[in-house]
Amino acid sequence: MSKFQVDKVMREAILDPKVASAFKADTEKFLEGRDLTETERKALIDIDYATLYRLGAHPFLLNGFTRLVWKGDKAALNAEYRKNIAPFGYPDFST
Amino acid sequence: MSKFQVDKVMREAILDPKVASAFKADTEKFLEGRDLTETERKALIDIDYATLYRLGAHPFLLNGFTRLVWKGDKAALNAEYRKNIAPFGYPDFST
Amino acid sequence: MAELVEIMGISHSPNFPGQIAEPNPEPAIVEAAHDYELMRQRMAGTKPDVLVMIASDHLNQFFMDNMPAFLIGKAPRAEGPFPHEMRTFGIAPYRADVEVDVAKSMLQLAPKMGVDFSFSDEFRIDHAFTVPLNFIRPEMDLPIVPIFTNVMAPPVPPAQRFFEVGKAIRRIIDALPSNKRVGVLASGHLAIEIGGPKEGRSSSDPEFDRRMMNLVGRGDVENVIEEATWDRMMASGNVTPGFLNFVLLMGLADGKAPSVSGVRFPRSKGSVPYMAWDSQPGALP
Amino acid sequence: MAELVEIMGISHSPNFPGQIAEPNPEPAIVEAAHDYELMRQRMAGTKPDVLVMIASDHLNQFFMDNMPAFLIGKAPRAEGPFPHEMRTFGIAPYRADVEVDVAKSMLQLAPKMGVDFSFSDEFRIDHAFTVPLNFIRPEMDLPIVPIFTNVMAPPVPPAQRFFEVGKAIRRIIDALPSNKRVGVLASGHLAIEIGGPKEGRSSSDPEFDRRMMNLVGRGDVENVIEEATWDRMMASGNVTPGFLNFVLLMGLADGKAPSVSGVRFPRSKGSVPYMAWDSQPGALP
Ligand SMILES: [Fe+3]
Ligand SMILES: [Fe+3]
Repeated sequence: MSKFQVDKVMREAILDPKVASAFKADTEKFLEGRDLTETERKALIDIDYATLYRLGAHPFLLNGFTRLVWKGDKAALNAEYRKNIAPFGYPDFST
Repeated sequence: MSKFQVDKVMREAILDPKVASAFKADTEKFLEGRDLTETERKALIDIDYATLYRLGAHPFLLNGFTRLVWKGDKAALNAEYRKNIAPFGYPDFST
Repeated sequence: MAELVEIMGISHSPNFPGQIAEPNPEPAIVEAAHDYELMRQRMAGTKPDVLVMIASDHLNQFFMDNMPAFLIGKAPRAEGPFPHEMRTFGIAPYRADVEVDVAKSMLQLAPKMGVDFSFSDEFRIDHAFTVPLNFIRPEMDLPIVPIFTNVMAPPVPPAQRFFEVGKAIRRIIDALPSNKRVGVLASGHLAIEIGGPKEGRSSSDPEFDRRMMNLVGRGDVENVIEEATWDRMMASGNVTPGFLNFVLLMGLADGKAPSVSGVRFPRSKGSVPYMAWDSQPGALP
Repeated sequence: MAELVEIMGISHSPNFPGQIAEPNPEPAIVEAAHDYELMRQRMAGTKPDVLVMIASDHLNQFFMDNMPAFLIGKAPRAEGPFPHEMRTFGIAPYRADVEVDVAKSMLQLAPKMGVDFSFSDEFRIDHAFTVPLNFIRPEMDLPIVPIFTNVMAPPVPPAQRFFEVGKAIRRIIDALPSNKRVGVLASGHLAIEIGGPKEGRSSSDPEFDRRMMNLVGRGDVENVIEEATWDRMMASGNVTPGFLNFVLLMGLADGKAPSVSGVRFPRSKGSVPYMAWDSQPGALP
């Protein structure tokens, strides 16, 4: 359970464009040494927001973070985001 | 009144040897951009611990910081420290 | 002894300034903007010397490595919002002096009143402060005392505690050694969801909004505390606990009903509430 | 319901381990080391499942940009002390699991008991935790719940508030949903001065030390609270407020006198106190 570590990565990227760039440029390297589970690490690398949501990432951070680091079409993301997380309801996001 | 800023400089140096080295290598440069009064800045540059004490620097931090960055003879410092701050009694060190 | 001259609560929606600035705002936005202009006049009319501002940080300033439940800021200046908030929402900056002496006195008095504030000598204020301040005091000429509450990082204190802390802040203001005129401005919101499945363009739970504003309007503390549980607020929208800052105001007003309150329901984005307790001499509870 | 099996307070002097390790320690040091060995046996004898550890941070972890009055740590592991402390004092590291479930439960229960804890998911513990833990639980096999108090950065909560928070922690432990055996260990000190004109090799105010340990030993809460003011403690030595963690213990013990307490006065460095409240079933207050 390393929800705190996932939230921390997302927040760092939101607060600092340089961090966001470093995250986008080489996510695996960016995440080195962080105390994440393999599922969390993979979800961050894939920007698999639905999995991060399911694991209890803070939804407020996840929302901003996903839009910030998304590499695909942002209009498509906006259209699909809600649909893709809806199956997971409201996971506990307390750390 | 920037006691907080003085305390912050001292604490950064105590916690991180690299910061202490940077402080010692070029104090004026290290202090650039920090919101200090001229008296505080000069006292930090001169490691004028008696003045810092008088101004209400946190005595616990001042104690460790002075010994850390002192360039002169440390035995002499230990002998004189108490004597040099004694005239100022107990300044309020709340920030 | 200080004099409490005004208690006011409004929304801190970072979308609202942009909604107002649109070429043809929808009627509910026009009405809400009018409400807020009346609130500005109301606060100005009480001629406060200092504004105690109660709002939340949105994981910008404070994080779960050291998350305060309640914190008093006492650096000499307060500035905000954060750069990424200006980029995202296009909202205006705000800058105010902090009334450091009052902040320090509040911090000194708090333990006697049973509240454990954290304190900060170095902070920024995010949109929860800057948006309401830009509405209520666009002149930026009034010193503030910022009080940060945790409504974002669970475990968030329950409504009962927000109410009690509000009551304690009231007693702290009453006991201040200065004879300043103190206004209180809190920001929060009603039902709202961000990054969850219910996120949409209007309130995520208009029924919650109507119910709570009805209870607030009647000064019905008991039912607000019973109903505004974490689970109920989450069911209404995952950022809804911002409502708790208004519960704190009910404590500050000692459970009395506000003299004015209301809420607008734009189709675009969440609902826009306001509430204020009478500032006539002797009329405050 | 959890069972409180032990309440204990000892010094966290980072000099004490080195003083004991000297080839020919002075008699008071030998006696104090013996006291602490008895304290270790005593704690072990109560067979706690978890240790609630109350201690202070020395501006290492928490600073005046976000200074908590009282904070619960809930990261999965606690490690310390800080590298510069190991360099300065040659003290040993400590590592313990954090009993996260208990930490979270305490945090959930606290607002009902009237305490506003900050919380942390990422922290180190400094010598105020590691030194006592290395004495009392050298095996490092007992999970802890670290509670940090502010005794370093004024305004520090007054003795009255430390007492009340201790009482609240007692009620929180009693209300824990687990049936664990809970030990409490607090660290602090008596009169001591660092970086001030009175700094010397022994206690900066032996009279204060004797008086306070006498009051603690009698369970005389009223006089402790009346006498252990900020000004009186500052006059005794500028780091003396570390004493307040023992006042918190008096609250935890509900004002009862400890079953054992005492203090040694080495010529080298500050005095070394200990105190413990009976752990026999039914004997705790
Ligand atoms: Fe908000
Ligand atoms: Fe200490």
